Amino acid sequence: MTDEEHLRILEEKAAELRRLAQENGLDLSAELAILEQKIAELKRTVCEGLSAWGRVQLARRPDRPSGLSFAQALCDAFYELRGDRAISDDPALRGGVAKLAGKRIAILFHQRGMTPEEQRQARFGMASAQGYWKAKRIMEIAARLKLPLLTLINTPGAYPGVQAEAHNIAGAIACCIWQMLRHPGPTVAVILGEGGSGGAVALAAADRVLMLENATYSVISPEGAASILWKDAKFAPQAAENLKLTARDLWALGVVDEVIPEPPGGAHTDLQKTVAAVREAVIHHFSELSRLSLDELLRLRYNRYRHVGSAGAPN
Amino acid sequence: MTDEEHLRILEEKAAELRRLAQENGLDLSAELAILEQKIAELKRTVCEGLSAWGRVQLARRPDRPSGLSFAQALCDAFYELRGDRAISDDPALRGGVAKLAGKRIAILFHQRGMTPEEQRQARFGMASAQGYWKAKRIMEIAARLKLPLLTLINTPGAYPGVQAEAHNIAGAIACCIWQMLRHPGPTVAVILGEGGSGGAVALAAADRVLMLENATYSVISPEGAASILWKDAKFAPQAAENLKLTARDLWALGVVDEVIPEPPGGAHTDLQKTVAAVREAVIHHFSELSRLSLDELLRLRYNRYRHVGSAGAPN
Amino acid sequence: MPIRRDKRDRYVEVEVGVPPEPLWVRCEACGELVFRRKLQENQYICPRCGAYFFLSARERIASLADPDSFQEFSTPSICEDPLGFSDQLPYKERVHRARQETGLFEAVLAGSARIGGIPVILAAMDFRFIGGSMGVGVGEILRTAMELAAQERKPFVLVVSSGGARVQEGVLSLLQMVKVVAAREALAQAAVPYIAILTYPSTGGVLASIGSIADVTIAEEGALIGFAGPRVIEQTTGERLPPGFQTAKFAQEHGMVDAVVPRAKLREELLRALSVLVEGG
Amino acid sequence: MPIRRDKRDRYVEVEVGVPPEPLWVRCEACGELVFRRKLQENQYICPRCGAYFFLSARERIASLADPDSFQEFSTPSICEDPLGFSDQLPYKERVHRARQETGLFEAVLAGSARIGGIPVILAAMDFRFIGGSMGVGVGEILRTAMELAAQERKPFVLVVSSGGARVQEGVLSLLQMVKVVAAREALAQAAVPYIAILTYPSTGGVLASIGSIADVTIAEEGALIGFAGPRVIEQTTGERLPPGFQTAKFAQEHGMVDAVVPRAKLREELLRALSVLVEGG
Ligand SMILES: [Zn+2]
Ligand SMILES: [Zn+2]
Repeated sequence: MTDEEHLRILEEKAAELRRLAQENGLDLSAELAILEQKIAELKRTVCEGLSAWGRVQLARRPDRPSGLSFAQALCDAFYELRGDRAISDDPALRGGVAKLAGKRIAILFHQRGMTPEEQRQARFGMASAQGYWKAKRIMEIAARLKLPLLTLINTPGAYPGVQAEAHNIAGAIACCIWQMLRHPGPTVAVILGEGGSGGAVALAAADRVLMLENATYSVISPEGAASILWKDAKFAPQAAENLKLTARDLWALGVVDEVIPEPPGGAHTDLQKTVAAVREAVIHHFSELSRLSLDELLRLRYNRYRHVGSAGAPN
Repeated sequence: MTDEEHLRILEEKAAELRRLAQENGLDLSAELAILEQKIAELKRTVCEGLSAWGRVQLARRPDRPSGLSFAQALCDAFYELRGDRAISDDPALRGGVAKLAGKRIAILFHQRGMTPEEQRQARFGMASAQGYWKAKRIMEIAARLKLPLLTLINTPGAYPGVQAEAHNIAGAIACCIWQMLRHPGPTVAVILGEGGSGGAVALAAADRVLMLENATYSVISPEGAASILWKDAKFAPQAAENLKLTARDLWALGVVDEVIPEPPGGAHTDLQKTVAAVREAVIHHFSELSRLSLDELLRLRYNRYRHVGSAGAPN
Repeated sequence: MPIRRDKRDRYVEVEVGVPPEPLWVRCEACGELVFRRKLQENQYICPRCGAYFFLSARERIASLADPDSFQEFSTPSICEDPLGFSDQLPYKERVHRARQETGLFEAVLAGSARIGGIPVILAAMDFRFIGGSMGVGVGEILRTAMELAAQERKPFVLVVSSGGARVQEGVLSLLQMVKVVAAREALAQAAVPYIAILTYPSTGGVLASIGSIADVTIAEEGALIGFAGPRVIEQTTGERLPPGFQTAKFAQEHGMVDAVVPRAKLREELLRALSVLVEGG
Repeated sequence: MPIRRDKRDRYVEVEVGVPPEPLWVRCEACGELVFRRKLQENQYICPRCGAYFFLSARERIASLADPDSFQEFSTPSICEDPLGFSDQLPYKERVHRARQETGLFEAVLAGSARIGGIPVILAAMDFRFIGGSMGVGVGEILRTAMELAAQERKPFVLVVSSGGARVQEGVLSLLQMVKVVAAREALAQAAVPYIAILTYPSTGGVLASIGSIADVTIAEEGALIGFAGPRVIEQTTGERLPPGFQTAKFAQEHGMVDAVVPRAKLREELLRALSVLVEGG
């Protein structure tokens, strides 16, 4: 029996105990306490022992924190801005202006959708050219109003489609990176679930890059890497291991500034706790960044990206 | 017989004389000189005596100086930039980088086309949303490379079409005006033929606005004004008079900085001379503007437009 | 109010007689005769068919600003009739009549106000005043309002209701497009937010300048949003217009606006945007 | 050169044997066996059917730069195999082989050069080197080249030929996209012009960063220009790809490039752009 199966059985037992207690007016709190402690331990083991491939599965859960509901829970208030002003509005990449801890920010995030209908509409979080053109537009508004910029990343990647190509999705992504690098204020990116290649990096050229413990950030999906390099998608777990796509690996590589711990069992098991942890981390980094002058901020940001992987770099 | 008819007859006679002289080896230079003097006088009369409506006709001639060939004649070298990077490329509004009197500039101009096929393609110089999005893009390149910006205007107006609306032509025009107002360098606009409403003003928010003698610049076509205000398009000549759309009227109103004289008979009768006159005027104004600091330039530009029509304004 | 009917679409306006105001007005969308007070109570939306009647500038401001918070700016000094224009009526006479009929100095009314307690500079255009067209007067009022907003660091809110440029002021009205964009740049320089509300109609030179470059753009459900008029498009291009062309929904589908909201929720929506856009709160 | 065949379209590559080079190569587009020297003389365009063979970085530079003007930069110091990646072959071994086969340090070759007498910084990517993919090495070479161009105020010219990011360097290769855009911003800050030439293939992370944000973008006639590969698009969306999808012409029709030119005219076109973009001249 795997730890995960064991965990499921224990959780079912606890649920039954609770039902029994309620239906029959019994006090089973002692028994429940023991059971719950075991569950908590097991959850920790499950997450800590996860392979890279296991984390990929976790990061892809549709109930991972992300999207509109997460942004709304994170912020005190949120006003959505829609449309790229030239073509259409992309439901897979959204954003607007918000208040975080009483301060104004601009925010951008991928929307994956949880129900099949939402997922279809949002293309499972794969934003198209129009999404990235909109993101660039919102970044420009943020620059104009001198707002710090927060991005929440959870996407399998940019949308591969004929219309996306026809509207220059590559150019839109490049312009997002460029605009983020020029942003005249602090920028923080948080990878919440999947950080899939170009579609993720378009929103990740930030002063600080944070990752949830079980999030991934990768140049290509493990399946994609496996079929290109191993000529067989079955090697995906091995590719995942090699790609160093977990939060801890990327923290060790110096790509990520902070790994935000998830509740035992994963972020989806306790969204409120996850929101609180992300919130605290984001506020902390914005507050640190706000102490820098604009010149310093830009200089540090440029240096951070100018030296990724060069011999003298921290990794 | 109108002056124009008279002029045509004299021109035909002169052509015949020249043919006779050549075919028969005759020296008819004395006779020709007299005839040519008469023609020149008549041309002057024709142009000077033109009503506003007459100038509208002249400004609309397909052989008016404008478009690619005029830009090429005006500049020492021209490299065209195409495409709006998100939708398509509009053949009715074109531009790029150029050299004028040895100096680098960015240039934008309407293309009307002279042959029916060209005219159809360029929609008679009515640029669509994509044209103005491209213009904005080229203005941004000019800003990045710190190039002075020259615009050559000759359009009946922006294209009224379903696709133009779907791609937000109003927003594109507004963004052009905005970008021109922010341009970090000297800007000169020359109205060569028709300066038709929003499609013209999108490229006319310049430090200096020049007009060819017989060009027009108007908020609406005289026909449009006539059918709205007189409920009958036949009142177009009267509307033209009322609209104060001629170069001299607009110069008197303080809207235009310089009226560039045309060769007798109109700009189309001697394109080379027209090019030379425009070139000289443009170089003169760029050279004046280049003496200003960027702060001064922007301050003067803002003041120019902030006070159009207010009681204290020069008009 | 004068009788004004726009045949282009289903939006209708108040049917009037001589002052004092008539008790009943007819909805052109459904033909219903509606009791005037009932229409007012229903925010000028036909109680039978839901068609939007347009609002005057004062009605609009009353519907958005906190009660008694609006303080009108003094009228600017402008060149009246700068071209000496005359068509079937001298332009001066048209302006005179519009002033009498609307009680307004020009096609836009601006002042300081509070919305949900937040201090703003608020301007609303009035379609009854020569089609809400922008000439020197409108340009000056908007410029002054925006420059003050920049100076006092108060958000600028503009409700657009305009057929475009004021034809009778020729190029001077065209140049108001540049003027208001220049003033909008002053807002940007001061990092002051600007919210545009597009209503029926938001067209022509006003849309192609100040109407399209706000930080937040909200469309009222009954809005007409487009650069060129449907007739001009049909005549020039011979194109058939798709259903719903230039409606608020069309603008939304093509990425031009941030939200489309019914009239009854406009103030709430505006307040939501404002409370995020202003510091503190 | 290794045998490399891309089945996606009609573009073909040089058929090879062991060194010394084979005398004949086969055009996969038309099947013709072409005498190697003749192919070279024809700028690697099939004399029979006109299909474009891709150029190596050295061939490309030779075709664009003034003779003997190219001075290669020294190789950067980078983390080799930063992830310790291994698939069917250890990544280090792949790099080693690519270096041996191409004689290049990485998938891009950069240096100073003159084009029609104009001093430039010139970089060309080489598709033979692990598909022209961008890892830390390519990122560093491009960054150094651009920063030098900014410093010396020389135009930067980049010939793109890349399948995208270097998978074996994981996120570090993804972050090279940010690195090269940051260096491109350094060019912008110095008001130094940047010209991109898109050839076969210009795709993935290279197109979605440095390939798409030049001041002037020229496509070679035989280019393939697109973010996602055709197979990925078909598999993910089930869409049928339109004819001519992701060709240079497609890019032009959708407003992504300033010009499309045949290989024989590329140098001339580049020179035309450069001579306008540099001061004096
Ligand atoms: Zn009704
Ligand atoms: Zn062949």
